[in-house]
Amino acid sequence: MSPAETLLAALAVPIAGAGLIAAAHRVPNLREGITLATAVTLFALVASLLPQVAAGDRPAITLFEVMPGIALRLVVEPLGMLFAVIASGLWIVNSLYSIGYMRGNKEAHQTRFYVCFAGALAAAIGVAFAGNLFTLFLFYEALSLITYPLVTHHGTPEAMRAGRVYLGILIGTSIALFLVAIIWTWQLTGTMEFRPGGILGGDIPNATVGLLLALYVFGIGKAAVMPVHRWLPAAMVAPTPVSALLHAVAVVKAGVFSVLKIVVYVFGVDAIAGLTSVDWLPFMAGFTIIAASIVALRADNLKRRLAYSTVSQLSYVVLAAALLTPLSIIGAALHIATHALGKITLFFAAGAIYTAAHKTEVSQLDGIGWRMPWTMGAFAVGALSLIGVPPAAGFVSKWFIISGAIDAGHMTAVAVLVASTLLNAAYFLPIVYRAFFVAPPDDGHHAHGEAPLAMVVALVLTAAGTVALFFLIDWPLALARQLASG
Amino acid sequence: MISQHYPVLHVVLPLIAAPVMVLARHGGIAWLLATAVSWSSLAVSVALFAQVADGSVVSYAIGNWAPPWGIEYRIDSVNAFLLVLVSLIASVVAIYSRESVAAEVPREQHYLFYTMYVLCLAGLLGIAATGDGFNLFVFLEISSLSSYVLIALGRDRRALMASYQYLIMGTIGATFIVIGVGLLFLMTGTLNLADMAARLPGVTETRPVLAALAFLTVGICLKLALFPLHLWLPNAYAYAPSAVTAFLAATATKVSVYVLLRFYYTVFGESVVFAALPMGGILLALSLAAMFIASTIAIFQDDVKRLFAYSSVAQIGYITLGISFDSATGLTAAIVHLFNHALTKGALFMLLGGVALHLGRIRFRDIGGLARVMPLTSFGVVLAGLSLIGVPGTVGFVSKWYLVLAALEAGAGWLAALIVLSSLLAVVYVWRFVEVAYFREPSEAVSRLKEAPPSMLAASWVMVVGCVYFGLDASTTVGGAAQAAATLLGIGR
Amino acid sequence: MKGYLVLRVVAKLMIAFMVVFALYVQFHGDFGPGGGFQAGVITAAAIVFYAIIFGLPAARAVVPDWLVEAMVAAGVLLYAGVGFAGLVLGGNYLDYFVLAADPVEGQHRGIFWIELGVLITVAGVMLKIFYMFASRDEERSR
Amino acid sequence: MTVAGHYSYWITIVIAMAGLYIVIARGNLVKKLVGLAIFQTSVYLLYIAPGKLIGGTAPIVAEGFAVYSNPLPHVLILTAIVVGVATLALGLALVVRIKEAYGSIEEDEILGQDPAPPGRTP
Repeated sequence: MSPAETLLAALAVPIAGAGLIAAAHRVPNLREGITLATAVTLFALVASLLPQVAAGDRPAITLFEVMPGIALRLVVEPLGMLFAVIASGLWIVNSLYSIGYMRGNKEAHQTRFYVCFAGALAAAIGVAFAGNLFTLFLFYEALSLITYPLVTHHGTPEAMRAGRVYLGILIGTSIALFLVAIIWTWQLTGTMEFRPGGILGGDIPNATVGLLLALYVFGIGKAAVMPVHRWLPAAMVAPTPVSALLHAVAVVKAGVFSVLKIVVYVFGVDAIAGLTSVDWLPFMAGFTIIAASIVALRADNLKRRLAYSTVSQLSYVVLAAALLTPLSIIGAALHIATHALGKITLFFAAGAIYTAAHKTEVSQLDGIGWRMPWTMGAFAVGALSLIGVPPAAGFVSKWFIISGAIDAGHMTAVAVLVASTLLNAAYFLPIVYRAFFVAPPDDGHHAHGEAPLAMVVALVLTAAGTVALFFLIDWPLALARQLASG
Repeated sequence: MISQHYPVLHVVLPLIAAPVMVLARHGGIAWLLATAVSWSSLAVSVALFAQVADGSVVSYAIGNWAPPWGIEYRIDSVNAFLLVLVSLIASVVAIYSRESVAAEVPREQHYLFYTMYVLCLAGLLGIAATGDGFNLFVFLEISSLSSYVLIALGRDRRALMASYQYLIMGTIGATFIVIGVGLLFLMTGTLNLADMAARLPGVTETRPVLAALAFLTVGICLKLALFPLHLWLPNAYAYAPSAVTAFLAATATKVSVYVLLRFYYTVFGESVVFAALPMGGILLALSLAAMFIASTIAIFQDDVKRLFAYSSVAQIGYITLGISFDSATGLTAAIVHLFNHALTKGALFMLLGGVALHLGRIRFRDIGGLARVMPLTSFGVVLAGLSLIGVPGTVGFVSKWYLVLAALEAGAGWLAALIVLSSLLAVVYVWRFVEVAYFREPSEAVSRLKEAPPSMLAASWVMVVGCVYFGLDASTTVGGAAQAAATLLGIGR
Repeated sequence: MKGYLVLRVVAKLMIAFMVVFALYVQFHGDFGPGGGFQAGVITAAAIVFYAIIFGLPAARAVVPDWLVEAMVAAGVLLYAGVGFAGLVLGGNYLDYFVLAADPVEGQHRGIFWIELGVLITVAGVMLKIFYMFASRDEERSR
Repeated sequence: MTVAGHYSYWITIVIAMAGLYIVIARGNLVKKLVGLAIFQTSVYLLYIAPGKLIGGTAPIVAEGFAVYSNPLPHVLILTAIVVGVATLALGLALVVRIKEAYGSIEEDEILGQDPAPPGRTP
């Protein structure tokens, strides 16, 4: 297959997979088999593009023209490549986990779940490989819509309320701000292509650039910069595999990925580096990092704590992008990968605890580590990665971001990063401590062991991946360096 | 050569078919004829559209009396676009109507239904095709009278009152239009619109011409249901038979928009309407009011058909908003939204017709859990609803794109913000349907429902697929609209 | 009102003249004031008159419902047919010039048929309206 | 031209306003239709009056006449009258059906009979 065909196939495979899954709705084993096969095929396709992109190629395909001058176009560039590899790779693990979770908890509407999941992956791949702003927006909206049934999976009034918040914020911000920003860009420049060095450079007034940046950053609600972060905690009503892959990896990363991509390829790092109108963004991101960490600290519900941790970690990427130095851009790109691995491990662990012990609150986890050693061991690894302790991958990205902040002479950013590291430790380590060093309460409700095997295998895999990525950091680093050098 | 008669053929065919149906007195034959006539009109319209796509004009003299004296049919890229739209919708609705009408209209009235249907079609096509001011009024009344009858055929007795109110309002509107045309006739001595445009510049500043403009604006806005002249529309759409609602919602108001464009740009010229007079500002204010107030009212409706009827009023606001910019992009936005909204609303009302088949009225409290028993219908409504919101990949997005672009070009960023904000209201009312249809347990009555018959479902889905297809490949529609906008502005200058 | 002798006799006399007068108005339309509209209404008036004097059932026996409906359609069809004939004979729609070798003769011929179509339709429509309104009252009182 | 010289227009305006007033002010459905018909009649006058030439004769070619009135408005208004008649007939037919369905032709009483009154926005 030529690279362009591979590109098209990467988009088509999950869509076709969704169709097959729907067709196989009567035979659960076949259905789950198809899910796994689709995930593996997708990963193989995406990975096959990696060598060419690493070598500097940019496979591209223009599907068709939507409106005069505006085409549906897919281009693979380093950042998209990185995102696509992470998303598709983790989908395999997540599918394994889903099978254990959905069966273990006897969830209803499983076919709908797998179909929407495959659709969400197709949309995520579309976001990753979007060749222009229009394509990006198209798949971005598709991702919001296709994940709605997953968020409201349980169909309870609570889930519907959460679904309203989820969709209201994501669709609301994207149409009211993101779309306006895109059309404004189109009107100013007459193009929507992503170009190294940006398309807005030159004669655009300072204030306009600042306003546009604000429209983009808050319009991309998936990046969860405060105050448009409320959808993410709301989305936690979904089954845990959804929270794990979508609301720790695919959806939220699509958000920060879009922000990073737009900063690099639409604004141009060098073009806006000196402008006063973009100075506010590091502070906004810094505020989100600290504020979300504090909320996480106070949250007793485990998934809620993880969600606010995600909000905080996402703003690392936004902060890094806003620092506008090559090192911080590298850090931003790497953080998309490292946080994904770390956070999915944590969610897997949370889901495993729920499935095996039906516990959702942090305060219930006393002594659980001895009953679920694999799960809590993986949890500890994930937590360490997020705090930034080597040899977990989170250390590398944090290193680059802090280096970038020092490089930019932005002392506030450095302070924020240090403070946030302490806060990370403050809200993750007590969980690990409780699990292993506090004696379990003697209420007789703890006669349980590990979660189903498929789930344990999955979470051990991602925990191992978190450590492995630390040692294999070269390939994402190579991609990130390409991005930073334009 | 028959092709030289195309400009009149698409009007004549339904006009001839109507009396044949009455003579045949048979519902089945009438349906066959109506379908055949709609499809032939579509073929003729598409041929015309291709003929004038380059901006040329086809003129046809009725009775071989040369234009300023005789009645001229004048096809340019503006009305060719409209002819395709109207005949396309008519063709799809014709297929749809067989089962729908069989269920909703007494059997002995079927042939009369189809007679009125083709008369309405002939009237709408005639309005679009004619280049004569008075002939336009006559066709307007042909389409209006037949649509009053069609609406009154609804099952609910409220349909009668809705039809009566539409009759009163519509007749006042049409009379206003004929007064406007009369005043122009008195001042220029001609009824041919192109000739009128050539003679008007000498007398533009006179009071009768300004009065004519005022009468025409109010009259046409009554017919196109611009807020606050929309009061007839919600009931008419809500209580008419489903096929009629789909057809009228997709075509009738759109043709009225065309009449407004024709008078504003071809007859008066933009320099009179927009430069010398504050029509742009007035249209802008009314459009914004329509977008926000009608959408807000829509949110609180219990009857789903009424909800989408109010949404129509709001969407018409988008069209007139595009006109009010008086720019090439604004006009392109207006004309392309004409087409896109017709597809969307046609799809919605046709799908709802499938639900109404068994339920009669469609109220939110009666359709909980609808998606379980009618998954295809519900999913179609969701897709069309997304188009109303303006999600990318649907036609609504294309419209919104050009509308916002036009606002930004005009340097009105606040307007761009208002446009996108108003589409968020659409999210609210579309999601009311989603939550009710997908998340409630089906009641006893709902679980007895079945999907609509295949012919209705297929016709509805043709429109739904159109919503997505023309959202992804908008070059045809946008190209046609841009050419139409250029034609309108070219004549005006 | 069949009981009123004077009315009955006068009606019988007048109805014939009314129809003849309608025909005069119809065919004189080519040269002076008149034409299908007026003639159609007068024709219908004659029958309405008959119905008022002798009752609706009697009028329906003379001009049955199906005939009225057929008239409505047939007139329009005739009109459209003339238009179409022009098209078939090589002219435009409603082109009378081509209906005969001599254009003036063609105009005469064209307008003759057109007006005949108008007469039939107008008479039909007027009667239809009358029948509908009149019979509805009958149905309700039943 | 003086104000008085425009008398045909004044009459037109008076008729139009009278008709429109009846349509708006009356609740009786039949009276509304009567108002509508009066309103439409004003249009006939608007078209016909300017077509008349003082001293001109009916537009029929005849010996001894040189000045004719404009025939076009007459033709147009013939059509408009037909349209008006059709509208009136349809309107009255609807009123008959409404009377059968509701037992009244007073607008208020009819709207009061249905739970959600049509024509009124909440």
